[in-house]
Amino acid sequence: MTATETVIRLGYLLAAVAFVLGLHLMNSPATARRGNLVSAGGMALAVVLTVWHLATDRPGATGPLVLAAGVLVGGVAGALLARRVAMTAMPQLVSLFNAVGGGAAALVAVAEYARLAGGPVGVRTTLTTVLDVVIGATTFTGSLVAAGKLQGWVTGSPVLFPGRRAVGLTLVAVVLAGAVWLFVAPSVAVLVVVIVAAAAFGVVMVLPIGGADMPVVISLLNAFTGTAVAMAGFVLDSTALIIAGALVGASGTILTKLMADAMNRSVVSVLVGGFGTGDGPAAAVAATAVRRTTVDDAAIQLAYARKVIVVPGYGLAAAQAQHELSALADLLGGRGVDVRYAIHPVAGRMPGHMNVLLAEANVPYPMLREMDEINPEFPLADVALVVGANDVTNPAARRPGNPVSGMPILDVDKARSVIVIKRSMGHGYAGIDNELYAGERTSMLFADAKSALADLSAAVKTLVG
Amino acid sequence: MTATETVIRLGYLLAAVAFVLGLHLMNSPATARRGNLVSAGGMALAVVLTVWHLATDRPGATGPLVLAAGVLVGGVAGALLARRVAMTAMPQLVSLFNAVGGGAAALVAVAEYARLAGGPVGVRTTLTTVLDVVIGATTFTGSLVAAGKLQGWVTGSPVLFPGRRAVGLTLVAVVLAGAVWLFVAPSVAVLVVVIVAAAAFGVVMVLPIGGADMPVVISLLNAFTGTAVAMAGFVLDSTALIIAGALVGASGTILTKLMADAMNRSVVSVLVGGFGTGDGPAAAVAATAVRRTTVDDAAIQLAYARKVIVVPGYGLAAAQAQHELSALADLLGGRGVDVRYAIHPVAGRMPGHMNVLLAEANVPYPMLREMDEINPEFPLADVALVVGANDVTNPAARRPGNPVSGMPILDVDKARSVIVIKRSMGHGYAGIDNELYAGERTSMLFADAKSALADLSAAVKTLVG
Amino acid sequence: MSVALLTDLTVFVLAVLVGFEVISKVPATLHTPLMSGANSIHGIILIGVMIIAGEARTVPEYALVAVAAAFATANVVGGYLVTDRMLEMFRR
Amino acid sequence: MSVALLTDLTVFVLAVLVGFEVISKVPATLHTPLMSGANSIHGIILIGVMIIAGEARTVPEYALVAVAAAFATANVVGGYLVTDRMLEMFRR
Ligand SMILES: NC(=O)c1ccc[n+]([C@@H]2O[C@H](COP(=O)([O-])OP(=O)(O)OC[C@H]3O[C@@H](n4cnc5c(N)ncnc54)[C@H](OP(=O)(O)O)[C@@H]3O)[C@@H](O)[C@H]2O)c1
Ligand SMILES: NC(=O)c1ccc[n+]([C@@H]2O[C@H](COP(=O)([O-])OP(=O)(O)OC[C@H]3O[C@@H](n4cnc5c(N)ncnc54)[C@H](OP(=O)(O)O)[C@@H]3O)[C@@H](O)[C@H]2O)c1
Repeated sequence: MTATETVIRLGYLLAAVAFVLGLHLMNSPATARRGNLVSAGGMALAVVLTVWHLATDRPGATGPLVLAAGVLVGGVAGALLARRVAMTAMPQLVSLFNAVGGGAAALVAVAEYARLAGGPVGVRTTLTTVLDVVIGATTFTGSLVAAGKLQGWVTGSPVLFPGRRAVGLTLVAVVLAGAVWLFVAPSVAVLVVVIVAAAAFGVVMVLPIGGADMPVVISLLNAFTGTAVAMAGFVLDSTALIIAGALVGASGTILTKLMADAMNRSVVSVLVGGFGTGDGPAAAVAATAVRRTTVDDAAIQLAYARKVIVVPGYGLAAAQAQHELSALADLLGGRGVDVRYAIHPVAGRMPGHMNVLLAEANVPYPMLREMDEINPEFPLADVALVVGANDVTNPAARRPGNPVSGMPILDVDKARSVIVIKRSMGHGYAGIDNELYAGERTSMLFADAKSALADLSAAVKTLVG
Repeated sequence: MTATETVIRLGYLLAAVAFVLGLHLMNSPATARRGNLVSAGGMALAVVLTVWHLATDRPGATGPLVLAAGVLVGGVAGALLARRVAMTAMPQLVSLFNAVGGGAAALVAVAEYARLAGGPVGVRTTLTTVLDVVIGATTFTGSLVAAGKLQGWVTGSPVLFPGRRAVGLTLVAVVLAGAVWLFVAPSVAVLVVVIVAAAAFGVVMVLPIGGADMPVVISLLNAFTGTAVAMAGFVLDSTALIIAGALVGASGTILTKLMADAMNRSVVSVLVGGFGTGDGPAAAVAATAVRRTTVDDAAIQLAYARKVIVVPGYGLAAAQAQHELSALADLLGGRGVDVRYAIHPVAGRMPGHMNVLLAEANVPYPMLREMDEINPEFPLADVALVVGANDVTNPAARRPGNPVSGMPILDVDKARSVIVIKRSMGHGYAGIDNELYAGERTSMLFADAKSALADLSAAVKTLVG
Repeated sequence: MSVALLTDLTVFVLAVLVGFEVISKVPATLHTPLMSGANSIHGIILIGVMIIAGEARTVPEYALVAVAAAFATANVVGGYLVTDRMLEMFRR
Repeated sequence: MSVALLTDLTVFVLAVLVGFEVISKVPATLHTPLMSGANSIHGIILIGVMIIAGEARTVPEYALVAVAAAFATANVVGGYLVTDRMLEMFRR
C-alpha cells in the first residue's frame, strides 16, 4: 500500500471508532448530544478521505460532477426537512431518511453489478448484491409506508386486505427464484425484477401494522438498512461500509427489542400486525358508574389546590393541545399552585413523545419529572390532572394477566383526587378498560383535550379571577 | 486458502464469538456459570482446530511430543490447584494463573524471535515482540508478587524501600535502551536483557502496593496479559490471538476500573501504593466513651431477639470464624430467632469475599441478603450483630469529605441495638474512626471473632438452655 | 474462500458484536434520538456512491449515481441534523 | 504499512471496542469470577505455543516450548475450573 492509501485506511478506522464512541455516548442523556457530534465528525472524516482518494485516482469529470449535483440536492433537501419539520413529525422524518439510505444502498449494488455483469460474476458478489438490493428495496418502500402512516397519508389502521399472505408469499417466491437465476446466469434485467418484487414486499409487510407500532417498525427497518450497507461493503470491498453497516444492523436490532419491551410488545407480535389501531376513538365501553365533573367544578378544584401533577398522554398529542396545557399550567403557577408534569417514558406514540411535545410548547424543563422521580409525590398531590393519558395510568398493570401487565405506571391513583380529561370511555393503545376511572377519588371530564383545557383556563380566570 | 484452512479459520472466528458471548453472560449472576462454559467451549474448539492444523502440516515428532509433555504437566497442575485450593485463596490462584499466562506469552515471542533473528527482522515483528516480552515479563513477576502478598509469603504491607523510584526508572531506561538496540540490530541476548529488566520492574511495581489493593492490581495485570497475548498474535500473525488478547486487554481494563470504583479507590492511587496496609491490627484510637458489653449479656440479648441481622466483614475472614458464625446462627435459628446475613458488596478484601466465605461454611443461600435488599429491614431488627466489619458500616460514608464518602453502606445504625465484635478500636481498610461505635444503641464486644463467636454459642446454650 | 473474504467476514462479525454490546439499558426517552443517530451512520453508503461515481462511464450509470448521491446525502445530512435537534431538548 | 498489518490492526481495534463494551454494570460480587473468566481467555496463548512447537527444531527451542506449554495449559485449565468453582456458589 502507498503511504496515502495507508493514511486513508487508518482514517476510515478512526471514523469507525468515532461511530462506536458516538453510539456509546448516546446511551445517556447527559452525553447524547456530544455523541451525535462525535459520530458526525467520523462521517465527515470518512467523506473527506474518500474525496481525497478519488482525487488521487483521477477519474473522468462527469462522474464527480453528477455526484456533486446529487449531493447538493440531497444535502439541501435533508437539511431543510431536518430544520423545518415539526418536533412531533420526527419519527416519520427518521423513517424517510432511512428509506433513502436503504434506496441508496440498493442503487449502489445495482450500479456495481451492471458494470460487472458483462463478464462472469463471482458467487460472493452475486450473494452480497442480491442481499443488498433485496434488503435495501424492502426497506425503501417499507419505510416510506411507515412514514406515510405516521404522517396520515396512509391510514394508520392495520390494512388487512384479503389474500395479503398469498401476495407476500408470491413476492418472496419471485425474489428467491430471481436470486437462483442470478447465481446461474448474471443478468441486470433479472436483478431489476428482484428489486421490484422486494419493493412490493416492503409495502405488503408494513401495511398490516397499526400506526402506533410504527416506531418499532422504523427501528427494525433502520437495522435492515445497516445490514444492506454492510452488504454493499462486501460488494465494493470497503471495510468502512462493512463496519458501519454491521454496527447499525446490530445496534438497531437491540434497540428495536428495547423499544418493543418498553411498550410491552414483542417484535414478532408487532410484525404479525393487526394491533395498535388505537389512534381513532376506539369503540367505547358504556360509561358505567363513573363520576363526571364539569369545567367549572374542575377549574375551582385546580385553582384552590396547593400541588397539581399534570399527566399528559397520547390524547394531548392527538388534540395538539400542548399550548393550551402550558397556558393553564402558567395560570395556575401564577396563582401559587405548585404544578409539575409527570412524564411516562412511553406516553404517546413514540419514545420521548411527551418531552418533545412539551418542549415545543416551551414548558420549562425544571417542571418536567421522570416517572421514577414523581411517583413518590403523587400521595402529596391535591389533584392529578390526566390529559388524554390512559394506559400509562392503568392500575391493572400491577396485576398479571392483561395486556399492560408489568408495564411501570404513574401512580395517579395515589393522588388525593384525580381529574381525567378525555372524550369518552374509549380505550387507549392497549385496548382495555382503565380501573382508575372507576376510582372513588376520580372524576371524568369528557371533552376534547384542546377545548377542555382552553375552557378550564377561561373558567379559572372568570370564577376565581 | 484450502478448504481445510477455511474451515479452521471460520472455527477460530466462532471461538472468538464464544469468548465474547461468554463474557457477556458473565455480567449477570443468573447466567454467569453458563457464560464460563460457553467461553471454555470456544477455547476447546480453538485448541482442537490448532491440533488439526498442525497435523495437516506434518511437523517433526519432537516438537509435538515436547508440547504434549508440557500440556500434561500444566494441565494436571492447573486442575489440581483449581480443585484443591480453599475458596478464600481464589484471588491468589487467579493471580498465579495470570502469571503463567503472561510468562507463556513472553516465551512464545522469544522463541519466534530466536528463530527469525538469524536474518533481518522487520519493524513490525520487532515492535510487537518487544511489547509482548516487556508486558509479559512484567506481568509474570508482578502477578507472582501479588499472589505472594495475598498468600502471606510476601508481606502484605506496602514495601517502601528507599530509592525504589530510582530503581524503577533505571529498569525502564534499560528496557527502552534495549528496545532501541533491537530495532537497529536483532539480538537474542539483548532481548533477554530486556526481559530480565522488565521482570525486575514487575517486582518493583507491585511491592509498594498494600495487600488489600491486590484485587485491583491482579485485575490490571490480567488486562496486561491480554495485551501481551494480542501482541503475540501480531508476532505470529494469528487473528485468534489478536482478537482474544485485545478482548481481555480491554474488558480487563474496564473491570479494573469498576473494581476500584466499588471500593472507592482510583486506579492511579492504587498504583502509587502505600495504602491499604490495614490487614494488621492498625494503630488503635483510645477506646473513648464507647459502651462495652460482655459475652453473657450479648448472648442473652441475641437469644431473646425476634430478628437478628448479622453483618460479616473482613475481620471474620481474617479470624477464619465463618464456621463459628454459622453455628451460632443455627443455634439462634433453632430457638426461633429470624436470622439474616447482610452482604455488603465490598466487605472483606476481594469482591464477593463474604459470599465465598459463608458458602464455604454451608450457610444456606436463602439467608444471605444483598445490601439493597436488607437495608430497609434494619429498622425492624432487634439486634444487628457486626462481626469484624468496620468501613462498610461507617455512617461517615453518608457525609462528603472523608475516605469512605459516597460508598454505599449497610444501615446498621438504624437497628434497635447493635453489637460489634472486634478486637480493639482499630481502624479498617480506610483507616478512619467509625461513628457507629459511639452510637447510643451500640455496644462493643472486644475479642477475636473466632473465640467470641464460640463463647457466644456456649453462653446461649448454658444461660438460656 | 479467499483470505480477503475471510478478513471481511471477521471484520463484519466483530462489528456486529460491537453493535450488540454498545447499546445498553437506555432510558426510553432516548430511544427515538438513538434510532435517529444509528440511522445517520448508515448514511456512510455515501462513500459507496462516491466509489461508484468514480467508475461510472454511461448515462444510466450517471443517473444511478445522481439519485443514489441525493438519497445518501439526504440520509447523512438530514440524519445528523434531526438527531441534533432532538437532543437539543435534553439539555438540563 | 502492508495490507495484512492494516487488517490485523483493524481486527485489534474492533476487538478492543468489543472488550470495552462487553463489560457493563456488574454487581461487585461477580468481579472476582469475571476477572477469573477473562483470565482464562488469554490462555488462548496456548495456540501460539502450539504454532511454535510445530516450528521448533533445536533443544533450547524445545525447552521454551515445554515451559510455555505447561504455563499456558495451567492458565487455561486452571482458569476455567476455578471460575466454574466460584460461580457454582451463585446458584439460587
Ligand atoms: N411512546 C411510545 O414509544 C409508544 C409507541 C407505541 C405505542 N405506545 C403505547 O401507547 C400507550 C401510551 O399510553 P397513553 O396513556 O399515553 O395513551 P393511550 O393509553 O393510548 O390513551 C390515550 C387516550 O387519549 C384519549 N384521547 C384521544 N384523543 C383525544 C383528544 N383529542 N382529546 C382528549 N383525549 C383524547 C383516548 O380516549 P378517548 O378516545 O376516550 O378520548 C385514549 O384513551 C401505551 O400503551 C404504550 O405502550 C407507546
Ligand atoms: N471486597 C473487596 O473487594 C475489597 C478489596 C480491597 C479493599 N476493600 C475495602 O475493605 C473494606 C472492607 O470493609 P469491612 O467492613 O469488611 O472491613 P474493614 O473496614 O477493613 O474492617 C475490618 C475490621 O475487622 C477487625 N478485625 C480484624 N481481625 C479481626 C479478628 N481476628 N477478629 C475480630 N475482628 C477483627 C478490625 O478491627 P480490630 O483490629 O479492632 O479487630 C477491622 O476494623 C472497605 O473499605 C473496602 O473498600 C474491599
